Amino acid sequence: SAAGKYTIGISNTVQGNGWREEMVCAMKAQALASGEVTKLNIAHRNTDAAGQLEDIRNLISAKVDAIVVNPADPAGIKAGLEEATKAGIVVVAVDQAVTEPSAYIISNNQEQYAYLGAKWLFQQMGGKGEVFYMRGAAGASADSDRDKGFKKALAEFPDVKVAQEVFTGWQQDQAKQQMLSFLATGTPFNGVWTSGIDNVIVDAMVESQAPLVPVVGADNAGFVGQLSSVKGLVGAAVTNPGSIGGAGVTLALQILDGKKPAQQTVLVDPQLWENATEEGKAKLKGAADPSLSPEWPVSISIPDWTTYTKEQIVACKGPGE
Amino acid sequence: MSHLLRRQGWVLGLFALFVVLFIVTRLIQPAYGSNDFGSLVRAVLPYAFAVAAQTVVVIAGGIDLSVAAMMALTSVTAASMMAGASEEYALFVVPFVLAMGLVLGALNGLLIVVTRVPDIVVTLATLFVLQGAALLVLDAPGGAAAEWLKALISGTVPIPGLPDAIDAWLPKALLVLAVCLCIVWIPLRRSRLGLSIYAIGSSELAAFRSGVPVKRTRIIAYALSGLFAAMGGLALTMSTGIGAPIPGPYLLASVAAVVLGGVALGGGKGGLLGPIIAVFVLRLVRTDLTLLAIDPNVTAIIEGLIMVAVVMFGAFITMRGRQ
Amino acid sequence: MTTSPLLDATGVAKNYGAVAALRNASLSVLPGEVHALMGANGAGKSTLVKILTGAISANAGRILIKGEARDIRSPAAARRAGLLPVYQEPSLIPDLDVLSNLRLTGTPVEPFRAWVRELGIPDLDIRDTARDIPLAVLRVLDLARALAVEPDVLLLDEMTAALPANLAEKVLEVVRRQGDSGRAVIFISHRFVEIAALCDRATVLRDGETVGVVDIVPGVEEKIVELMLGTRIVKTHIAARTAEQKAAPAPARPRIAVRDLRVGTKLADVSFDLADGEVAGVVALEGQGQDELFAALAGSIRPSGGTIEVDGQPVKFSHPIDAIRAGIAYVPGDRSEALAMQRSVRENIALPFSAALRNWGPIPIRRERAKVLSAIERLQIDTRAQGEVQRLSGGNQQKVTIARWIAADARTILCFDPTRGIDVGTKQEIYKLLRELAGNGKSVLFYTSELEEVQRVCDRVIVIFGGRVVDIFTVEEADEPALMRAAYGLPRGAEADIGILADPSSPSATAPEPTP
Amino acid sequence: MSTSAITPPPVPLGRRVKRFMADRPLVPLLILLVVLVVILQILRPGIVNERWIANTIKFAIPLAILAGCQTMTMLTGGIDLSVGTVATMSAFIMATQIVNQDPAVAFLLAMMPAVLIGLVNGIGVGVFRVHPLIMTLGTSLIGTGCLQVYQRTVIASGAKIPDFLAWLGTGVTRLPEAWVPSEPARQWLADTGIGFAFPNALLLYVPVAALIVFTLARTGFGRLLYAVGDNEHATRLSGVRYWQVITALYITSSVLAGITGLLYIGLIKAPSLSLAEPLVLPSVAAAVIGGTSIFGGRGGYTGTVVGALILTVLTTLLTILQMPEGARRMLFGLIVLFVTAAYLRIVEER
Ligand SMILES: Nc1ncnc2c1ncn2[C@@H]1O[C@H](COP(=O)(O)OP(=O)(O)OP(=O)(O)O)[C@@H](O)[C@H]1O
Ligand SMILES: Nc1ncnc2c1ncn2[C@@H]1O[C@H](COP(=O)(O)OP(=O)(O)OP(=O)(O)O)[C@@H](O)[C@H]1O
Ligand SMILES: [Mg+2]
Ligand SMILES: [Mg+2]
Repeated sequence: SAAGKYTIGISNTVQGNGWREEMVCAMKAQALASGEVTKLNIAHRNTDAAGQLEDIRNLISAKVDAIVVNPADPAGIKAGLEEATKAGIVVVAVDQAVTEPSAYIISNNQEQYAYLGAKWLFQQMGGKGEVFYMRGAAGASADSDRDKGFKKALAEFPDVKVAQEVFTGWQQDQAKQQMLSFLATGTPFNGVWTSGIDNVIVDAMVESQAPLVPVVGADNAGFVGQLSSVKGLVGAAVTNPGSIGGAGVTLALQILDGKKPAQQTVLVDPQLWENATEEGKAKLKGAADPSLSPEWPVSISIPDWTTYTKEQIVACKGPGE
Repeated sequence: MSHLLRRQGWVLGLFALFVVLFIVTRLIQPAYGSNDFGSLVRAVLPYAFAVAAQTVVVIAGGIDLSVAAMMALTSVTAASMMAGASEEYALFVVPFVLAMGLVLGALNGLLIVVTRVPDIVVTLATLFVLQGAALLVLDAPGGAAAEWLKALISGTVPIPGLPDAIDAWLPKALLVLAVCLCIVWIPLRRSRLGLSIYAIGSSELAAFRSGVPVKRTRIIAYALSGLFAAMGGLALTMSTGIGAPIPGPYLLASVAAVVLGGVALGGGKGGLLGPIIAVFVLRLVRTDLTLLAIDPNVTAIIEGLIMVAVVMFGAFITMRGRQ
Repeated sequence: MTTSPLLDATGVAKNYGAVAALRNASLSVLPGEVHALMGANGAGKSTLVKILTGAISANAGRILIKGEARDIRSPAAARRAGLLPVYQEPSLIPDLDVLSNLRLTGTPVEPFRAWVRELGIPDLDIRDTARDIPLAVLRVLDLARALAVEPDVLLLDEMTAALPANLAEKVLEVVRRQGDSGRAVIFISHRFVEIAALCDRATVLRDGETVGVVDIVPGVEEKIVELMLGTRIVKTHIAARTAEQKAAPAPARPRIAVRDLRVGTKLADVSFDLADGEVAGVVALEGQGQDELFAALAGSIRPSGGTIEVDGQPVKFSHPIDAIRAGIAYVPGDRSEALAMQRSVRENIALPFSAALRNWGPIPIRRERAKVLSAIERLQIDTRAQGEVQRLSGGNQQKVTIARWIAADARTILCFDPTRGIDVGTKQEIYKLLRELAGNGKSVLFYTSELEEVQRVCDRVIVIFGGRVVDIFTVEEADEPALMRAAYGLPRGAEADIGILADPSSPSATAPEPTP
Repeated sequence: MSTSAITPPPVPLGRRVKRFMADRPLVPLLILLVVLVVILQILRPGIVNERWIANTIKFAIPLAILAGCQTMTMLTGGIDLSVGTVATMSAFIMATQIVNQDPAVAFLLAMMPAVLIGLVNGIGVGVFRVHPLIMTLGTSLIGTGCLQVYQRTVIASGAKIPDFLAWLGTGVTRLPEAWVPSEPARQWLADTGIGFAFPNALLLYVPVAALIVFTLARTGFGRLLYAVGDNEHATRLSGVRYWQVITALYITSSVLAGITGLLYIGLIKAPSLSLAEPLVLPSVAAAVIGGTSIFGGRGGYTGTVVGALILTVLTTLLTILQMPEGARRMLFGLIVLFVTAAYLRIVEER
């Protein structure tokens, strides 16, 4: 392919999480597949907004042509993004919105994500009953966005009550222990909403032989597999594609090539794959991918936005590697 | 001169390392200039305060695991107080938050002195308490910072009469850092109190016998640590314009930089300059790793290796010195 | 007397758990006097000094300063009351330089410098870190620091013990002048010569109680000794050793042969033999290299020259385990160096059993118990509080350090002042034990700071001065005056006075090396 | 040497109780555990049942083993912060290697980094005298980095939890009812809901715990750990080579952490790159609550086990409480501090 002409910087602040790893791999794969990128410059570590500012400024120093960033906080990195734009760098935020007006945003709609799943769940519950609400990490902005969506759905179903609200910290072990403790209390409940830590929850219910109630999770490979294989499990996976990273690279390249999008913000709306209907089951079957790591979302590509193959994203190699 | 060399040998070595790294940076990225240096200083800011907070208690023979949580709490407090408030209100917020750090730090010290539970356990407990308090103040990142506070660390110091080319290398953030640290540290270092902090870290018994009020000094050391941590929290709010209730990676970084900076984890030895330079070195290493576009997964290995290698090297030197 | 005392303490008591360090001590010091505080080891002198200067708090007692009742709760309070100590252990902060140490205690620098010069250290660099300064100099600095604030009462705890003769002499001069200028000095020393030359009166402590106050006049020594030892005055002509206890004629090959041993600047050209079945004494003043000699033989430090032969084989020890494998065990003088204080008597005694890698597995409990019990019995260790060694009395702790090597059946035992701070009864048991060991064909090297012990235990005495062996006596020749003279580096038979007037040009009397 | 003629005054009850507890430090801990369980039962009547007990034990076990690592290192005055990384590494490697490898080979591969990190820790601390905190922190950073590099090479092959580990981690075995001698007893047990089932993890844990207790109490190595932490100089004079003890210690600690990782992956069944990290600080807390001195020389494993149980129950308790997350964390910190302080007071009273 062509040698490429752009250097793209990437900044991400959560390391060691399946979703984020997929996102980074999608970025690499898309950069490779596009043939327009000479080099990726990736800052990928566990840090906070201040640390991300540091990374963004380092990328500015490295004179990249564009920066694709998954913001630690929408407002916290405004200054850095502004500096980047001033330096003539194209800035694209993925996964979450940012407040810097000059930045382009291609994002999963977190509020919609929660609303969609919760609404489906409450419908499954017959519009009444108790729900076990398993949130993400206390204090994270994605978590509070999702909380808004959840609360919105809750407001639409006045007979649905929250039996218990816990923070899983997006940690598998903690979530599982919380679920098992909750089951042990014998509190009646009719559904579980999880913020993406889902397969351990199903495991916990199966292991303790508790009656299976509807579960809503994300499209992680493990959970999607469970939705087709665990007998008696009714549930839905809401897509939250990590491949949004690839889309971010595509958007950045389009802008560099002078094809600016109509709007500053492109929202990728989540889809819901449920196993309550035949139609849903078929969708799930198509999406299921047992060869993926259970923590990886199965939606490894976004139509119109990504052009890499599955082999490319799984190989996780960028240009020049 | 030989005194200076012997005493500050480690610090001078670190400084030399920094200079070498700086040259390397220029080689990697010939365009690396004053703006980029300003970025470096701004990145250093919260780490530097965290390290200062850790240094004071380590010199006093203790350790403070609650540094990062304290920064988070003070940061969200400042950010939530300034949200929607006037610019002038921030004039009140800043001293309030600093006082809060001082008091909470003193509380740490008081708990250690009163309960006689080892410091590492007390501060581990307060880590949870402060983190919890931060979440109560703001349950998600938010708040705001006054514009003048944000401006305080961006841009350079215009010194009249100085050519712009030199002026550009004097970022405001550096001035803020130097002023904040010096205002506390220099008078402290020169005072009886400062000596007392070194004394209790060096030998509690000897300090007591020299008339040092050991308990009070320990409490003050933790209070100062709280004060520095509060400065760190403010620095976070100033640079990001928000407060985040989840602590950043400042605890481990502070311990590492303290050790790299030549402050013995047993107490009594070292100064503030070493750890601060160590922070600059560590941040510059990160810059270089980014500039070189090193595989991000390898950077963790490199950072760990640097830490272990430098500390082992230090231990090796002291062993050689003893023989 | 009409003058009222500067300092007047009565009925002072201090308990450490079950140990009564002080029971009923009193001390009254007049302005202008140098007052000796005397007593056997462990009598409570240091404890009294610490109480008077606020370093520890008393359980009972009343302290009057210039006639006023004062409650001294901290060293700082004592300073304000005009009481300044120089403790037995250096109290400069190790990681601070001298100047900072002065600032810490609010000591004026110029007077301090003047005193340091006066005390015989002309070239002190006050930017030196305390940790890097030799012990003897540190003691002098401690004193100068105290002097510089012109205290009303200066308390010197065994100030001269670790000093070379020339420095000691300077100290004595200075102290004398303090008395002359109307201030008071409380002076603790075990050296009669110093007391005689310096002090006006002496308070004698025995088992934590003041048993007498005497004026220092010629010939008062006997009386003081009597007071110090009380009814236990077994001191004299013991002949505790009968003829049979004496060693058999030396066998052809020595157990240990030391030749030209050198350790840094501390020990030079030391040569001697130690035979099986022999107890060889080592006598030396503080800091003459005996510590290094024992440490080198025990494998704790590496000698810088010379040879050590064990059973005719040259050996090089790089770790104590090497010495232990060669059958040489070391009992340090400081119990806290040898014991794991929070562990049980049994574990402490059995510690060497587990040292080697191959013995890390399961412990043969029965065999261990048998060995430990027999050692405990042999030393008659009081095992009522055996769960933690720190709860044992000092004497029993000391016995544990020795019992360890009895249980391990070491062939040679290096005992460094094993009777330091323990009572007369226990001392007798230890003497007996050492003789028994020799009788069983083991060999013992025995350093003692109490000259009279030599007569009771040793077959031969090696006297060390300034890092060199100055003389080797047989037990018959080793009377106290002879030993004392030798210990001061004086040739045998010379009639020079000892103590203050010892020849300043003798090897040890050189000033400590100037620090770079 | 005179015996006192005065008979000692009668000791007040409070002091007697305190002294009783001081001599049996496990008693106050067990009391605290029971109190927590009772509070839990009051807050959520019926929660304390067979299933809950089994779950609590399952989650307490990995914590207890890691706390065992901390106990042993703390006895020598050290600390091992790399246990989380080591456990995660062995878990992750096991789950990914089992896909293509023989189980035995996968096991060996999984334990390799554990041994290696333990060795490096041991040499750093024992030979170079690096502070254990820094040393183990550094190796854990390196380990995490290596793991991240490694995981990229295995994304394609996916991961699998070996059935055996899942059985061990999550399984519960029912004892044959025939083992209970009489029908009424059987009935009673069934009614109260106790005693018929035990978590399979105990099959691994009981021997491991017994081994740790035995090692500390009855082996030369255990002795040396206490002695080295109490007085290193004394052990040197007794012929102990410090570096040998420390190196062996950190290797042991790492291997135990590796085994914990395997057990934990069987329990959680989701390999992730930060699997066991959240257990590190609680493992230190469990050892401290269990009465092991962070300065070395004092403590034991039985207290640690109770400490781990206390923390696990406390976590449940706080989860059940309906209060903001922040308040929950504050409460957790305060309780840990309070328990440690109270416990120190009781034990020091001798
Ligand atoms: N911290 C302590 N804990 C327990 N016992 C102690 C402590 N300090 C001193 N003692 C005991 O108190 C007694 C008096 O000790 P002190 O140090 O006052 O004796 P001393 O007269 O100064 O002896 P020396 O001449 O050997 O210095 C001794 O039996 C000693 O073992
Ligand atoms: N804290 C304690 N707990 C239990 N028993 C103790 C404690 N302290 C001392 N004992 C017991 O009391 C005995 C006498 O102790 P004490 O310290 O009074 O002896 P001592 O007369 O000073 O002997 P020595 O001259 O050997 O020091 C000890 O051997 C020990 O068995
Ligand atoms: Mg004394
Ligand atoms: Mg005693």
